[in-house]
Amino acid sequence: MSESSKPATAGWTKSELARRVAQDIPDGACVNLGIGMPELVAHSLPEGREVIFQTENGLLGMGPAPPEGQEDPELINAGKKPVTAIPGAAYFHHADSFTMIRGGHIDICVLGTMQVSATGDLANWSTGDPGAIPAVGGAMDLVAGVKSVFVITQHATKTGEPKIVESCTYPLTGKGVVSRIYTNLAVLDVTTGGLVVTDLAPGVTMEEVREKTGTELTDGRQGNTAAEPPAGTATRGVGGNK
Amino acid sequence: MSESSKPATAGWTKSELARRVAQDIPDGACVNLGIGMPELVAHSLPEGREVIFQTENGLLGMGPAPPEGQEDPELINAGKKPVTAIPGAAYFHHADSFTMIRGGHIDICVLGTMQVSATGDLANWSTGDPGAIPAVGGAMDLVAGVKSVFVITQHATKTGEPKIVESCTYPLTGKGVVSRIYTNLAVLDVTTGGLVVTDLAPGVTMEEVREKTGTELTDGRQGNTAAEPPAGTATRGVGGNK
Amino acid sequence: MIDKLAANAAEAVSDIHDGATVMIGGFGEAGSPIELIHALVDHGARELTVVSNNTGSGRVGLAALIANGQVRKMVCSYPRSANSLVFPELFRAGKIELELVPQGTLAERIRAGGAGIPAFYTPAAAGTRLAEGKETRAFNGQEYLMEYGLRADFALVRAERADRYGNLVYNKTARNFGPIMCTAAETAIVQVREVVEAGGIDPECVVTPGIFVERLVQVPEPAQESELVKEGRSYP
Amino acid sequence: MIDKLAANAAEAVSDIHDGATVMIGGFGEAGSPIELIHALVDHGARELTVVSNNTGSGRVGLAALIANGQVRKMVCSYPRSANSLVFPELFRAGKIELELVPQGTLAERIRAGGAGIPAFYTPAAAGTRLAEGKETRAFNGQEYLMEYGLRADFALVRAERADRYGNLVYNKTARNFGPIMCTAAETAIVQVREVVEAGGIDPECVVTPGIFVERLVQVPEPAQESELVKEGRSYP
Repeated sequence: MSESSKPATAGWTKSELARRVAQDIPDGACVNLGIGMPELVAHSLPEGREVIFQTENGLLGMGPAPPEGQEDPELINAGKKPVTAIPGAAYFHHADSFTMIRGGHIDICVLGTMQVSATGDLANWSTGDPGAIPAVGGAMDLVAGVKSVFVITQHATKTGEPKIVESCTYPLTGKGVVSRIYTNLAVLDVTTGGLVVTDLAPGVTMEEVREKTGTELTDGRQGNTAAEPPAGTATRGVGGNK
Repeated sequence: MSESSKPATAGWTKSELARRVAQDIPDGACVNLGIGMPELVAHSLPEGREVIFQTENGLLGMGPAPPEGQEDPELINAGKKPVTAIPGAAYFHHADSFTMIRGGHIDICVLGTMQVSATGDLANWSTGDPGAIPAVGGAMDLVAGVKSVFVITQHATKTGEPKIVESCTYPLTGKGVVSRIYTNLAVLDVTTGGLVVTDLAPGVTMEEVREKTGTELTDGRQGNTAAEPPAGTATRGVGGNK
Repeated sequence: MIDKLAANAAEAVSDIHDGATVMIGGFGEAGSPIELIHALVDHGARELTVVSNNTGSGRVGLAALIANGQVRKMVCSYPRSANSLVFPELFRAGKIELELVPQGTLAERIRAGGAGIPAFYTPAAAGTRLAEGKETRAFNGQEYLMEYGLRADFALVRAERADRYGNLVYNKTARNFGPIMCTAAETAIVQVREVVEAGGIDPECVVTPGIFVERLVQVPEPAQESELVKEGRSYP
Repeated sequence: MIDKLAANAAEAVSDIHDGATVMIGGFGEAGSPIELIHALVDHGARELTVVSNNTGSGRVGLAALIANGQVRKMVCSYPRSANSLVFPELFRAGKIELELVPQGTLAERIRAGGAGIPAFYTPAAAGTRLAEGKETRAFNGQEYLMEYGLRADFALVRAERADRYGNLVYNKTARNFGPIMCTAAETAIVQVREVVEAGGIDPECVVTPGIFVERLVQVPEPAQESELVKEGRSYP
């Protein structure tokens, strides 16, 4: 009955994954996006949905990258890349920025990760390698303060190791901080009862997800508690925190 | 040898006292003035001296009261009286205001008092009367944070009780916080060795000051440790914290 | 489209529940959101804990809310002033509680509440009667009090101008507690004289970024508390 | 007359002593006071503790100060980035110390230092390796770390515009750590593009009130760090 013989390329592409995350960001939300893959989410919002982006280096109402040649080195995002400001933006200093973050005023942050555990522990800042230069930035403040922490990640590492694990082996960014995990294969909610799969990418089966995950999973897709739905009919039971 | 037979009206008037205080405020200082007699100090600065006044309700660069009819109920001082703003003023919120105060950024505050002790304890917010409505305002923050706290006060109460005492009987505003006391009779420095008289008002003697003071005093006037100088020649050894 | 503008003050305060903690901006009348307070009087929520620097004057605004018996407890720094009649009377009669907080500590507690800081240390009030019952700790040989961050269910604030996102600028010393109260309340309700288009406020000059504001009410010509008091008015 | 304008950057940094703690503004190159840093390289003070979000890039600005062996210890949140070469090399060689602080904690520690708050509690980093050796405390069942306020002998900051009192406005996201660093330093030294008359900055839009600024230096056309790095320049 295993479907693991399906091609490993099944699942969402990076841009599909970004759209899948964006779908769960409600209208009017304030969102902070981490560096890298999370940045794709900004360009993937459904038509007509207004979301406000905060960047911790001091801008609420961050807009897209400027056209080439119009970059301003004093208007950048947390990844130090040039951005723009929308009409209705506001600039502020770092203490005020982390008042927003630590004070619970940001609805959602979307972060990349190295590992995430069954209890929502996040490890995304250091390999723990003694030769590495430790650098944490604002990640620990974000996971401690933002209302919902979404992780966006490949389900497994390039070498096939699970990134979703029973317990993180890398140094933690925060304990029990992740609300939901979006991978190329599935969407998983972090619950007090462990990880619950609420959505599968087209062509992906629960078996495949389970095989590539380092901890137990519950099948929480609508109408399913353990059994597989017919391929392609996975319903999307997750509507964000609207 | 007592000179206590002199008229009780000897000493500085309120406006002379305000000028005496103002004389010790150095050029360029940032100053917060309490409500009441301290407010007179703003109008008593020597010609050519530029002093910046802060009011804790959110204005740095407070100017004098506006002409009648030009009062703005949204431009007031800590005593809730209409004021003006000088060119180069800045408005800010209360947390930033007390960053200035608690953070040691204000050079001098001038406060009235009910009692002040030999060790610089200040009591100026409550009689401790159980029927009184307790109200503290910003006094405790000011005395805790401002670099130098000057007290301006009548030397004794209307009924002749000393206001400068060995130990305060009224509830404290702060412990060991006063730097200098200006009264209608004398200027006194608070030192680790107790109170030191550094200046006398014209026509006032050390004996008179001692009689009206509830704690021991050292005569620290220039060239005098115990003896009286000839009347009118008291030198002013105090130059503020220039 | 994000638009935080409510139809009117009554609608804006309609979900303030009995027993709520409500921060009310203003230093005396400057910055006091008088129309929002009057709407709260009409609304009638009771057993409120009100955090505000003063207790109002005459029988309008905050004093009217207190006079109407809606306030169980005041948290403030200066509950008496020239025209403050209502609070002293109820306080002496034992009908209202008071938590007296030094003004800078009050401001910092509100700011901490908004910034996710549960507690901090301050030198203000150390060694005084207001330190009684509080935890103290020495840093570098000086004594400090531990104070807790303060949060509220609602804040009622008055500002000068807003855009639909809730970005705010204030007017002169009417700014006072408004910006920090917006950060510390679950629901910050702000009355403004003017609402402008998004982009109508210079992003360098925004004092309260819209993220801290949930509802706006436009009151183009707010009443002046001192005028009402002078006229001997009372509310309702 | 109050006038905080210094003749030039060299004069402004001339009393920075060996062993001083120096806060340096900027998030990457945005807001980095490159001319003041280069003046500090020329000045030569050594054994510095530098508080700054990053460690500079290439061999100019903050990276040049580090490369010149003047920095004993860095306090920062993110000491590596695309073009950060100097710090990693010295750090691996054990020639420079690092105190790694989460970015929000760093900001709050600086803000606390400037506001007379000796310590506060934060949830950031609780339960992580960065909590090791730190005091923890539970509030409402959640774990927090106690963090200390951070002060400095000097701050080097870049702003856009100033008046003679030291009132400042900044430019876009170059604001970042500047305002809080000005509050936390005994001597805040600020380079600005433009100096205007007193009253030339709207008092409603002042970001850093002049009370927090000790010295100004006008640098009408500051160098752009990324351009210098692209050109392979090094300082001196």
